[in-house]
Order: sequence, then structure tokens, then C-alpha cells
Amino acid sequence: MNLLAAVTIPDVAIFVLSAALSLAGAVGILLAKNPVHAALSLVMTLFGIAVAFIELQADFLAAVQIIVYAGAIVVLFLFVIMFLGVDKREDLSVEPIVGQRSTAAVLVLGLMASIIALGFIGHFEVGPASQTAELTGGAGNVADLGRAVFTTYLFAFEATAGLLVIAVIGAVVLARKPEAKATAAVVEEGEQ
Amino acid sequence: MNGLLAADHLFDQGLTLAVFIIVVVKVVVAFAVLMGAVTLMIWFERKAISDMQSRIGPNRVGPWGLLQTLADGIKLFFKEDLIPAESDRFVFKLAPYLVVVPAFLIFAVIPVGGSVTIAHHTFDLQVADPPMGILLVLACSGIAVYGIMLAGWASGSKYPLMSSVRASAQMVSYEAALGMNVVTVLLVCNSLSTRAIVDAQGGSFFHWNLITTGIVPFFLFLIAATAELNRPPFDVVEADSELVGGFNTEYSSIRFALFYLAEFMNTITMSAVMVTLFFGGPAGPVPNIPHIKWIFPILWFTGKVVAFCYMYIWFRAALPRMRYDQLMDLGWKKLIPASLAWMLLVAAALTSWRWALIVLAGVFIGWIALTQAFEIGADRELSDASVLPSIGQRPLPGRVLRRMTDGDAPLDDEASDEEVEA
Amino acid sequence: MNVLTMPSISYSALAPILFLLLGGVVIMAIAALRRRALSPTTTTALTLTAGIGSLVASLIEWAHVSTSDATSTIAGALAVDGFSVTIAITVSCAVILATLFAHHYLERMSIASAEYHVLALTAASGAVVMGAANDLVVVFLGLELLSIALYVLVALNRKSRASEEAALKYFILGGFASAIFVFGIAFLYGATGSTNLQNIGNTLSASVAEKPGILLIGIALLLVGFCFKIAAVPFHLWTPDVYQGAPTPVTGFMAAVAKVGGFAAMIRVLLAGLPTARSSWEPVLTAIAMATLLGGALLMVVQKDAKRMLAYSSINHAGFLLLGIIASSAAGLSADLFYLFTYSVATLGTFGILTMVATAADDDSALARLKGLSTKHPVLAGALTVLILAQAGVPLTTGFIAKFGVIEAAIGSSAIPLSIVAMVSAAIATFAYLRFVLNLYAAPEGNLDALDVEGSTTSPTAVLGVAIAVGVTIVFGVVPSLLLGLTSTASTHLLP
Amino acid sequence: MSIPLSWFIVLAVVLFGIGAFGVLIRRNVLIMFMCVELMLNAANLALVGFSRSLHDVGGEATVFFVLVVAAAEVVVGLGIVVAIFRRRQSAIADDLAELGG
Amino acid sequence: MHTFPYLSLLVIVPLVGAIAAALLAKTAPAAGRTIALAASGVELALVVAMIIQFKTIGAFQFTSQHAWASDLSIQWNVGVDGISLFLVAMTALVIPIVLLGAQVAERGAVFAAWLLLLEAAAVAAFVSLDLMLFFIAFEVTLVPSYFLIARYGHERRNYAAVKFFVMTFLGSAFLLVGILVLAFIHQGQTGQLTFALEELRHTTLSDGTGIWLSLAFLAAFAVKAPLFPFHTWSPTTYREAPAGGSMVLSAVLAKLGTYGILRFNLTLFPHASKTLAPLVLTLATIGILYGAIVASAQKDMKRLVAYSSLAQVGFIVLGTFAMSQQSLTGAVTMMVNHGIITAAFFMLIGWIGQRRGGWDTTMLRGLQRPAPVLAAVFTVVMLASIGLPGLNGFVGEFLVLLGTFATHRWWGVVATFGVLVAAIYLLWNYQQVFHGDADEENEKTPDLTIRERLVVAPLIVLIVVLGVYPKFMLDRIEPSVAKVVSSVVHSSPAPASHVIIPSSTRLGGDR
Repeated sequence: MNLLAAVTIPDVAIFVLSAALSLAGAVGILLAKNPVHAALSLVMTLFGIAVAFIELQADFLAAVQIIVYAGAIVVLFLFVIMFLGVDKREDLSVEPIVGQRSTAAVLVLGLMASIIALGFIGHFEVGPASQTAELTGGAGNVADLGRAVFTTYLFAFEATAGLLVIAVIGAVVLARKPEAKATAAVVEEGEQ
Repeated sequence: MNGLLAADHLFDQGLTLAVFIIVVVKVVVAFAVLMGAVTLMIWFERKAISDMQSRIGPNRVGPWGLLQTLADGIKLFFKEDLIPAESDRFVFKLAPYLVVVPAFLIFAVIPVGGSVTIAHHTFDLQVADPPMGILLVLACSGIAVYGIMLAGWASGSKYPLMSSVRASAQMVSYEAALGMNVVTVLLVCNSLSTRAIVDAQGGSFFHWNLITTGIVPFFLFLIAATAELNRPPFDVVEADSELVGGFNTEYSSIRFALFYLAEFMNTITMSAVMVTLFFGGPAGPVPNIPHIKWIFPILWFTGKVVAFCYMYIWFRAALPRMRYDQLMDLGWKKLIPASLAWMLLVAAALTSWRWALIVLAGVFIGWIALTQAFEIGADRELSDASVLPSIGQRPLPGRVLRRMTDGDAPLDDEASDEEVEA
Repeated sequence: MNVLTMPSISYSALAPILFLLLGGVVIMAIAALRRRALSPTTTTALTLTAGIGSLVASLIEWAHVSTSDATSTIAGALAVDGFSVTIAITVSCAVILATLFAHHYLERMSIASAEYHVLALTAASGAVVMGAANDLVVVFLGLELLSIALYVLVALNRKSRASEEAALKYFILGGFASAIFVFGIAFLYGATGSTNLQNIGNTLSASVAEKPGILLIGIALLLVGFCFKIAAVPFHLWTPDVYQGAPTPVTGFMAAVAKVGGFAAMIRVLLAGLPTARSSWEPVLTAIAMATLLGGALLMVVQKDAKRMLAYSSINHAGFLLLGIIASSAAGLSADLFYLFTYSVATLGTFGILTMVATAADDDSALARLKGLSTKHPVLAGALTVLILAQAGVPLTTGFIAKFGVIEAAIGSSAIPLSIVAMVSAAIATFAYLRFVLNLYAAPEGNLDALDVEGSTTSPTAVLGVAIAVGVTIVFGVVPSLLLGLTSTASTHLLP
Repeated sequence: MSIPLSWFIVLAVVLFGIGAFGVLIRRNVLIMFMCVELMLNAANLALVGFSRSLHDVGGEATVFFVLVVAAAEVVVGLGIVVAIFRRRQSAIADDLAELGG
Repeated sequence: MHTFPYLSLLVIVPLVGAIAAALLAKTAPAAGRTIALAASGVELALVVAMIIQFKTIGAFQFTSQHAWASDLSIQWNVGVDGISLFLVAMTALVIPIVLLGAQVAERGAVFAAWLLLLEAAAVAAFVSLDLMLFFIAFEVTLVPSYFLIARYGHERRNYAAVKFFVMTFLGSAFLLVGILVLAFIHQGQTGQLTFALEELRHTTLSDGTGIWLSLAFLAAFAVKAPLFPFHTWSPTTYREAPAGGSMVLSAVLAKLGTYGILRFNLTLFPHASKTLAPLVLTLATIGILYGAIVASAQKDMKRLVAYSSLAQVGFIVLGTFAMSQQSLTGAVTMMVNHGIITAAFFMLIGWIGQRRGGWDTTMLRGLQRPAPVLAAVFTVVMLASIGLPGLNGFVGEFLVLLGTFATHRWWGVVATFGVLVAAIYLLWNYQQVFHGDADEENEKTPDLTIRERLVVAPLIVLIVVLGVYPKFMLDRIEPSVAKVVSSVVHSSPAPASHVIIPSSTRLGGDR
């Protein structure tokens, strides 16, 4: 199997860029002491993945990725961090539960290794192509995507309406101030 | 990758040296023009506002004070670069660039004129025309908020932080409205490429999206865009009378200059985006004069952009700043529903008149219901104080907040018991 | 320009989902458009209407599907078969019961009732969607409809810190599970080229890959995602905390509806989409089932808190329900459907009674608190005894038939060691259940007035709920054929 | 496509692994939450990769839905975080010890 | 056929009584107790009527069959033969006696309700001809027994209840799995899923499967009986249970185990039973000796009876697995007689406990003088238990030993030692408690009241009558036993060499 047969240099460059960005960001989240830095790292990862999307000719998703994820979701994170003033530095030197990190590391590394190994054992053999609908490259795939969303995935699309309703109601319910009595109790505790 | 390049016919013959030079030149020219335009814009704003306030404005440096901006720039450049002790140094330094870069990037997809042929290479007068062009605009305006947020937060100071919180909330809120109006335009134009959008408006004034989308989206977009820009009357982020200048309070020297630069650059690019989306971009009557025919679209484009820039200056001079809560109300309760309703109407009208009538009826019912609901909601909010306290009451990060709770008046037990019974 | 051809839609099949979702929307709209806050009675009535509407719609749909073959609607996104309708019936019943129990609670805790009901209805619609989903994307969306609504519901008791903490814990682990689930979907999609379960099944049966690497990854990740949702050991860690912290009626709702939804989707994915890959998921699932059965039962024994104990009990039940899946037979499926229905009713009744006797702030659910319940409320204590014994699987209650059914099915599919483990775990669990029951009859400690806050134990709706739960538990326990007929017909649609 | 599918899948798996590891070891709720987002993104990358190599639109459509779900999840999740931390000023998971477990 | 639904009524009557008693427990406890007593009386009357109508044939009688949970193939399929008839009768007798003689002081109505529920379940188990129905009934007995022990028992009642519950439940886990496996094998052979005993008898089983299934069944029954070494729950449980509880547990519930072995193991797996016989016989013999020896070391009278029961159960199992006509008849007889005797024992110990605040042999002395009637009754029961000819204990034991000698001589020889040891420790115990000089405390022990005498009288009468005239019982038991024996004898494949089927055994009319 010749992996590198058809690979061109610009493609590799873009992939390496995307991988570097996303991995650096991911590691950044893992190591950031400050949630704001973690959020910035997350943005970096998102960019890296957007670059990968472009390399995969999913331009539309790349744009949506940036607009929705970086432009809204992470901003929301930052908003909450700043709003609550919870940007306290986390002390990473102390392990809360002994052995937690090594256990987690073993688990996750095992998982990753086995997934990658399984993938290579199966030669990343994929199923039959274009079952849902054919995917054209470039600008055309917005139309493909739109068509799929309104035909094959019509129900899923409608279901997202329900999802957003819950999200809105949930946010309203949760942002509402607790009953006066409860607040008073907290104040007392805080003063002890 | 290939999809990106294939869209532009500049690359039809592949990536030759000539093509490469053209691209580089385009980038450099766009950069230079934009920088020049910004200095002019700053001068223009100061001059125009002075005029409206019956003052003279800058008039010493250069003819009509034209070089005043340059002088200010040089002065700022040589000022001492201060970094507050409490700041997060890395982010503090990073933030200005996060503001400037998206401002430049947006301009890359704006078609400033028609197409030109030089050395057998036909190319469009725009830096790039990616198939997702307009989404890039939205993406960049989404990223722009980071600079402001992080600048405020990284300063480690009270007022800038409040500014950050305001900025994030404001820009996320208005981006939704912005996006929906863009979608309305896309419904009419059938393409995401800025060039195609402009081309679709090519015929006459009546082909402009301003008309074809029914005028309303333009105004909605204008309001939303103004809010995205943090320009008056939506400049709560840097409200100097409330927040001492907001997110850039702690900035000085070149970093401050970058924020300043970015603000005006954003004004220009957003004007250009509006021109592109609703006013046909470079479209306009082109007299058939050989060799300089290509210059008229550019002139049309420039003229339209200047008009918008003037409008922004005019807003600044004429309109009082909105209160923060009014701003959020406007965004969520008026702009977003209206944008959504109009988008649906346009979509329905494009399908058939039956659908248009149905959606119209739906919009009408929705409008009544929403108005009613908002009114009731406002009453309830006043009655039981069931929402979060406003931002000004938030404690700051660091020492103070460990001991504090919501900042609501603590209720003693008797009072709360009564309230429960009631 | 191409014209989109909209897929055909069977509205009668969608009716249960529509009733639930629209019920929620209507309540929300009315609540928003009325100047005074809606009274709990109104919202409860509206929710009950939606629930009953959904139930009736499901029953009408049952009349259609029970006599015809399984079909699908909306471009194959939703399956229309006996299985999906049975799940819809189960969820509708759960909604009705949960509403009856929540009514007085919401009133006395001054929780905004409209929001509760809207969220509950939406969550329920998510469960129904999961039962009918014929596409992995739809499964995922149903799962999220259910989960996101539940996150908020869990946080609803603002008087209790535990409630919010439970919500957070649930949320983080739920999000974690969802992410794993999506990753699994990605790999399964890669391996089979479609997200549609029908297509996946066809692809897999048409050709078996020699080295199905990607497929195996996908299945494994999906299993992990499901196991989180159904609280199978070792993915159960969130369960006790969330059950304990959530407002008691929400715990009941969650125990019933989330379990039904999770299992419905799991059954559909494994038995409709991946039956040909059975050899790869069955051993894993068997191991998980054993761990779940024993873990749930053993940890149940050491609990001192009623809600925590019931959380482990729900884990134990999950183990039994897994038996039905592992059996991969019509009998197993039928038994699982029976189990899901009867377990929902029993657990809702149990938590309903716990709701009735909860403290003023609903923040203490220690077992010891229930001592002397038989003195203070003998009838309630009796009802609780019946429901707990049903969960223990005592004959003449639905619990016995349910457990018997799944074990019978498992043995029918030669899963004998697993069945023995199941029986042993039942023995251990029964001890915990009996201890619970005995506690009700022990001599009271302290003030018994705390067992009735503002007339919570005489609330007519809750009493009606208890009567229904106990009635169903006993009637179907003595005459199970009524329900078994339905479930066995339903099961033949999925596994002919 | 010129880059082999396996490269993207391996990248996705590594990102997913880092995300999962983060959820398991970090104690700051917000960061745990970001790690979950990271995992979702890894899944999206895998979906798009498969979608491209299958020439099938299903994967990209799925990504679209995952994005919507992520947005809804974030709204509710942050709502819960806000609700909790308005009572206390900490975002460290270990500080939340109300529940005995 | 009999149209009168005796058996269904036998289950329904105590059930209704239980519900009524439970409902009245709060408002009118006295009425509840009366109703419970009435229900048990009606039950007894029904049983007596049934015995009168019973024909001395081997087949099942009074059968009744209804679909119940047809989707799960469970049927209401009941009938009695000579083996179950007297067990039902014994159950019906013991319950009213418990209600009259060992009623608890507090929450008596609930106690009665649990007892009646237990009676219903036990009767259902004895008469069921559907394996699953049997299993359900078998399981249901656990719940009331658990509550009888845990709510009315002595100091360490919770521990005892749990130990009892968990051990028996674990045992029945294997039973359920065994039943299901058998049913599915049968389904594989006939295409029909059923749990009916008559159907499943005809299942063809390979050697290995048969043995495994047989062991699975045996696991449940051995724990319930209890057979050595699965007996560890019994001394604790009998000790901690209230007098009434111990009576029912040892007289009725333990018989479910021995009955199960006889009815199901032998009928369903005749060949496997033959293969396993040496093992089980050895266990039974060890149980006899172990029970007897440990019993002689007990200071606690209830534990003493518990261990003596272990020995008795050993005899029953010995008789069962000796598989000759006499030994099986003896085993059935012994089940009934042991029920009567042990019920009487526990009731008497309960009375002693009431009078003296304990039943430790170290604190009791010379009770004969202050309480002569008590001593007399105790003597009769004790002698019956030793197996004195003329009393009922003798009949069963003798038949068992006779049958065992014929087929499995050496086990019989060893078991005989058990009889001797039993005589020694019981007499010694009797001597300790009733003879000697009473100290001041013991001197004041009151004798049996008239009521108590009346309550114990039926037991004593039966002990004597069944000892003097066992024929009535044996006549009805033998045809049924003959059926079982013949099925064992004719079981294929050809018996292995170490299983001896002596031709001298009296077999059914098949030859």
C-alpha cells in the first residue's frame, strides 16, 4: 500500500498546518491553567479543524464551523468565564484523586491505540459509496448538503427545532434567580 | 483545496509567474489602499464631526489637516508601551492583532470593481473570490469579537472587563440578526460568492438587493452591522462616560493605535460589505470610454462606500448612546424576530404566492404574539425581579468576589418568609 | 434549478411525537401570552391532555401497524412498526403518571410548572423519537432532546444545591457520552456508508468485510455511548449522584423515560442495524451485563439513601434489560418491551410515593426517614411495598413476569452463565429491596409530620397516580397476557 | 482527495483522545466542558473525512446536526454553570461535594 | 372426574383470608385474626373432604388446567397424587395450629396474614404440575417467611432472615435456569414450549445435560430442605424465628425441598438421579450423622431440634435416593410425620420459652413436677421423633431403612447409627429439662392451659394414630410412589453397573 502515491506538497502542507493547529490547541486546553487560555486554545483547534475541512473540500462546513463554534460557542464560554469571574487558576500540580491521571492516561492511550490499530488492520476500508446522495466538490456541496438536509434528514432537521426550544427554555429557567429564601441561606453560609 | 482555486478564472491557466505576481500585487494594493483609506477616514470623521458641531477640526498638519492622522500615528508609535501588572501579558499583547487581522481579511472578498485584463490574464478587482465568500465575512466578524473581549479581560482591570462582557454579549446577539439578513440576500442571489452576488445586481437600480429583498433587510442589516462595529449609537463597549474608554483603557502606544486603526477599518469594510450586499457593489452606469472603462465601477464602489462612511459619522454626531439593556432588547426582541420574519417571507415569496400569503399570516400572528409576550415578560420582570442582576453589579475577579454572592440585597429570614407566603 | 421532492410523511405515525412536542409548545405559548402566571392545575391539565393524546394516537397507530408490515416514513428516518408504537405507548403512560406525581410537588416547591411540563414533554418526545428512529442521526437527536431537557429538569429544584450539582454532573458525563456516541456514529457511517439503520443492515448483510476494523470501532464506541445513557456498569458512575440530587419527581421521570428511550434506541440500533455483527457486540455486551447485574445489586445493598438505592436498582434493572438484547430473539425483545413498560410504571410509582413523603426542601432522602411510614400512612406504605416488591421480581407482580421473561429469553438463546448471574444478582438485590420494605414498617424515629408537607400525601392527583401504578403492577402481574400479547406482536415486527 | 483518509482519522482519534483525557483529568468544569467540545469536533472531523472518501453527503449533513446539538448543549450547560456559580465562586469540580458519591 | 375445584380453592381461600386479615390489621386486628383462623379452618375442612374423595390410584387427581401467562407458556396446572396429598393436608393442619398455639402478641393480624399467604404458596407449590407454577409458588414462600422471621423473630432476626433468604434465593436461581433449559431442550425436540411436568418427563436428555440439570434442581431443593452441607442457614433461622415461624419453616417449607427432589428430580431426570444417587446418599448419610452428633452438643433446644431436623431430612433424602418402593414410601410418610412432630416440638419449646423466658437446657431443670402435662406431651413427641414403634416417627424411618438396606446396604447401615444417636441425645435432653430437682424459678413453671392442651391434642392424636394405623396413608401413597419408581427403573440408557436395581423390590404392575 503506497500511502503517499497521490499526495501533493500543498496538500501535505495544509494538512500539516491543520494538524499542528488542532493538536497544539488540544494540548493547550489540556494544560491551560486558566480557562480563558483554554478557550483560546479551543479556538485554535477549531481553526485547525476548519482548515482540515477545507482540505476535505467541505468549505461550507469550514465556514459554519468558524461562525458557529468560534463565533458563538466559544464566545459564550468566554462570556460566562468573565461574567462569573471564575477565571481562577487551577493548581494542576496536585492530583485530586491519587492515580487518577495515570489511570486516565492508560485508558485513553489504550483506546486511541486500539482504534488506530483496528483502523490500520482494516486498512480503513469504507463502505459502499454515495448511499445517501453523491457529494460533489467545492461550491456544489452546499447544494448537496441542503438537499440532503431537506430530504433524507428532514425529520432530523425538524427535530433540531425541538432541541433549540429546549435550549432556550433551559437557559431561561436556569438563569432565573433562585427563590429568595435560598439566596438568604447562601448569604449566611458565605459569611461564616 | 482545488475547489477554492477553481472558482477564480485567474487560475485557469494554472499558477504561472504572472498570476503569482498579479496576486501579490492585488494583496499589496488592497493593503495599501485600505491603510490609506483608514487615515483618510479618521481625518474625514474628525473633520465632518467638527463641521456638524460648528468647530474647525484638524487643520494644521498638511493641507486641510490631512496629515493629522499620520502625525498622531507617529506620536503613538513613540509613546511608552505600558503593560499593567495585573494583566495577562500574552493575551494582552495578542488582542490588538486579533482585532486588526479580521478587519483586513474581510476586505479581501469585497469586489471593488469589474474585471480587468492585464497581460492576457483576466482577473477580478478583488483579492479573492472564494465560493464561500460571504460566509468568510460572517466568520471574520465573528472572530473580531475576540480581540475586544480578550483585550478587556487581559487588562486585569475592572472597567475593561465589563467592556469585555458587554462586547461578547452584544456581538453574539447581533450576529444572529446579521446572519439572517445575509441569508435573505443569498435567497435572492442564489450564491455565496461575493462576486456572484454583485453580478446578480448588475442590471439597474431595480436589480439591487436593496429593492429585490424589499428594503427592510437593508435597514435591519445596517442596524446590526452598526452594533457589530460598536459604533455609536451602539458603542456601549467603549462608552467613555461609563467605562473610561472600555476595553482599551489600559492600552497605549502602538497597541492602542492598532485598536484605533481596526475600528475605522471595520467601519470601511462593513460599509463595503453593505454596498456589496445591497447596493450592487461596483454596479452603476458605465460610460463606454475605451481603456478607462474599468475605472467607473471602482468609482461607483468608492462613492457608495464613502456615502456609508459619512452616514456612520453622521450617526455618531446625531444619535445618543443606547443604554445596555435597550441595546440587548433591540437585538433580541426586535431585530432577530424581524430578520427571521422577513427571511421567511422572502423565501416563501420566491416559492409561490400561496406560500407567501401563508407565511405572511404566520408572521402577523407571530408578531402579535411576540409583542404580547414581551410586554407581559417586561411586567413580570419588574414584579418579581426574576432575572440576573445587571452587569454593573457583578463583582470582579480576584480578591473581592470570594466573599460576595450575587450582590443582591441579602434578605433576612423574616422578609423572605413573608415573600414565600405571599 | 432543481426542485426538491419532499419525502412523504405519515402523520399518523408522527402523531405521538407531535402531541408531545406541540403540547409543550402550546403550554409555553399560553404561559408567555397570559398576563398572570399559569396555575399549576392548568399546566398539569394541558400536559395530561398531551400525554393522553399521545397515548390515544399511539393506540390508534397500533391498530394500523399490528396488522401490517413494518414500514418507515420521512425518507426512512422513522420506523413505523409495533416496536416504535409500543415505546410510544410506554412513554406516554410514563408522562401521564409522572405528571400526576409532579403536580403537587411543583405547587409546594413553587417551581414554575409551565417550564417543568414543557421540558418533560419535550424529553418524552425525545424518547419516542429514539424508539422510532431508523437513522443514527435521528437516534442522536432524540437522545439529545431527551438528555438536554433532563439536564435542565434535574437542576429545577433551586432550593437544593444538590439539584444543581447533580445537573452539572449529569451534564458533563452526558456530554461526554454524547461525544463518544457521535464518534461511534462517524465510524459506523464510515464502515457502512450510511447513517440509515436499514441501509447499514443491508450493507452488512450483503458483504462481510474481511477485516472490519472501522466497523468494530464504531460498534464499540456506540456501545459505550449507550451504556452511559442506560447506566450500565462501568459507565454508571453518574447515576447515584444524579438520582439523589434531582428533584424526586424528576428522578422518577428520568428513571422511567430515559431508560425507555436509551434501551429503545439501543435495541433498534443493535437488532435492526447490526444483527449481522452480533458476534462482535454480543460478548462485550454479555460482560457489561454481568458487571451491571452484579455491580448494581451489590452496591444497592450498602446504600443508606432511598434515592441512591433506587439508582443502583435501576442499574440492576438495566442489566436485566440487557439480557433481552443479548438474547437477540423475538422472545427477548418482547420481554424487554414488557420489562420497560412495567418497570417504568413501578419506578414512577415508587418515586411518586417518595415525592409525596419528601421533605419540605426535598433534600433528604435517607432511608431512615421512611421509618414508621406504615404508622403514619399505612396505605402508602402498602403501595410502596407492592411497588418495591415488584421491582424485586416477586411473583404475582409485573416484576416477576418481566424478569422471568428476559431470563427465559436469554436461556432460549443459550446465555446460561449470564442467566445464572442474573438470578444471583436478583437474589442479592431482593435483599436490599426487602430491607427497604422492612424499613417502612420499623419503629419510627423522630417526627413523622415531616412525611407530609402541605398535604402532599393526600394530593388527589398523586393518589390517583399511586392507584394506577399499583393497579398496573398487580393486574399485569396476575394477568400478564394482556400486555404480553402486545409486546410479542410488536417484537415480531423488528425480529421476524 | 489526495490526502489519505487514514491521516484524518488518526488526527481525529488523537484529538478525541486528548479531549477524553481532558474530561477525565481536569477539574475545572468549564475546561471539562471545552474538552467535550473538542471530542465533538474530532467526531466532526472523522465524519467529514469519511464523507469525502465515501463521496456521500450523509456525513457532512450529520456534522451539521452535530453543530446544532453542540450549540444547544452549550447553552444549557453554561446555564447550569451560571446557576451554580452564582451561589458559589468556584468552577472546580472537586469543590462540588454536596452529593456523597 | 371431580368437578369441584378443590385445588384452586385450596390456594384461593388462604389468599383471600390473608388479604382480609391484612386489610383489617389496622382497624380491627381481632377480627382479622378471627378471619384468618376461619380461613385456615375452611382450608382444613376442604382438605379433609378431598382426602375422603381421594381414590387410591397413582394418577393425579382433582386436576385443573387453565391458561395463565400463555405468552410465557406458564399454566395454572394443578393436581394431587398420593405424594402431595398428605403434604397438603399436613400444611393445612399446621397453619391453624400455629394460629391457635403460637400466635404472636403484637400485630397478630399481620402475622396471620403472612402465615396464610405462606400457606397458599406452599399448597400451590405442592399441587402444581407446571414447573414454572411450582417455581413461582416456591419463590413466593420466601417473602412471607422473610417477614415472619425478620419482623417477629428474636434478637438476631435480621441476620437470620437475610441468611435464610439469600441462601434459598441463590439456590432457586439455579432451579429457574434449570427449568428453563429443560423447557427449551424440550421445545427443541417437540417444537412446543411448555413447563408441564407430564410433557417435560418425556424429554430426551444426554447423560451430561441430565446430570447438570439434575444438579441445578438439586441445588435449590438441597438448600430448602436443608441437606448437608447446605444447611447452615437452618439452625440460625429456626433459632431466631418466632415459634410459629419455626413451626412453619421446618414443618412445611423444608418439605418443599424434599418434595421437590422426589417429584422433580426423580421424575424428570431418573437416569441422572441414578447416576447421582451415591453422591446424594452419601450427603444424606453424613447429614444424618452430623445432625445427630451436633444436636447432642446443643444447649439451645431450638437449635437441637434444628439439627435433629437435619438428620430427619437426611433420612428423607436417603429414602428418596434409595429408590425402592419401600424407601420412597417411607420418605413420603416421613415428610408428613416429621412435619407433625417438628411442629409440635417447636410449639412446645415456644411455650416453654413463654413460661421461662428462654429455652436453654442449662437453665431448665425438673419441669416434670410443676408441669406434668407439658412433660407428658413432650415425651410423646420426643419418642415419636426417636422413632418408637407405635408412634408415627417409626413408620417412615423403618420403611426408609428397610428400603435402603435392600438397595444401598452400606448407607443404610451407617444411617442406622443416626437413629441410635438420636435416641441418646433426645432422651438426654429430656432428662436434663424435665427430670432432676427444679430450682425456685423452674418450680414455678405453670403447666399447659386447657387451651394449649386442646391445641396440641390433634398433633398428639395424629402422632399416635398414624403410628398405630399407617395403612390409611400408605395405601394412598404407594400407587403414586410406584409410578415414580417404575419410571426410574425403566429409565434409559441402561443403568450403569454401580446402580443396583434389586429385583426383589416391589414394583408397579408393569411387569
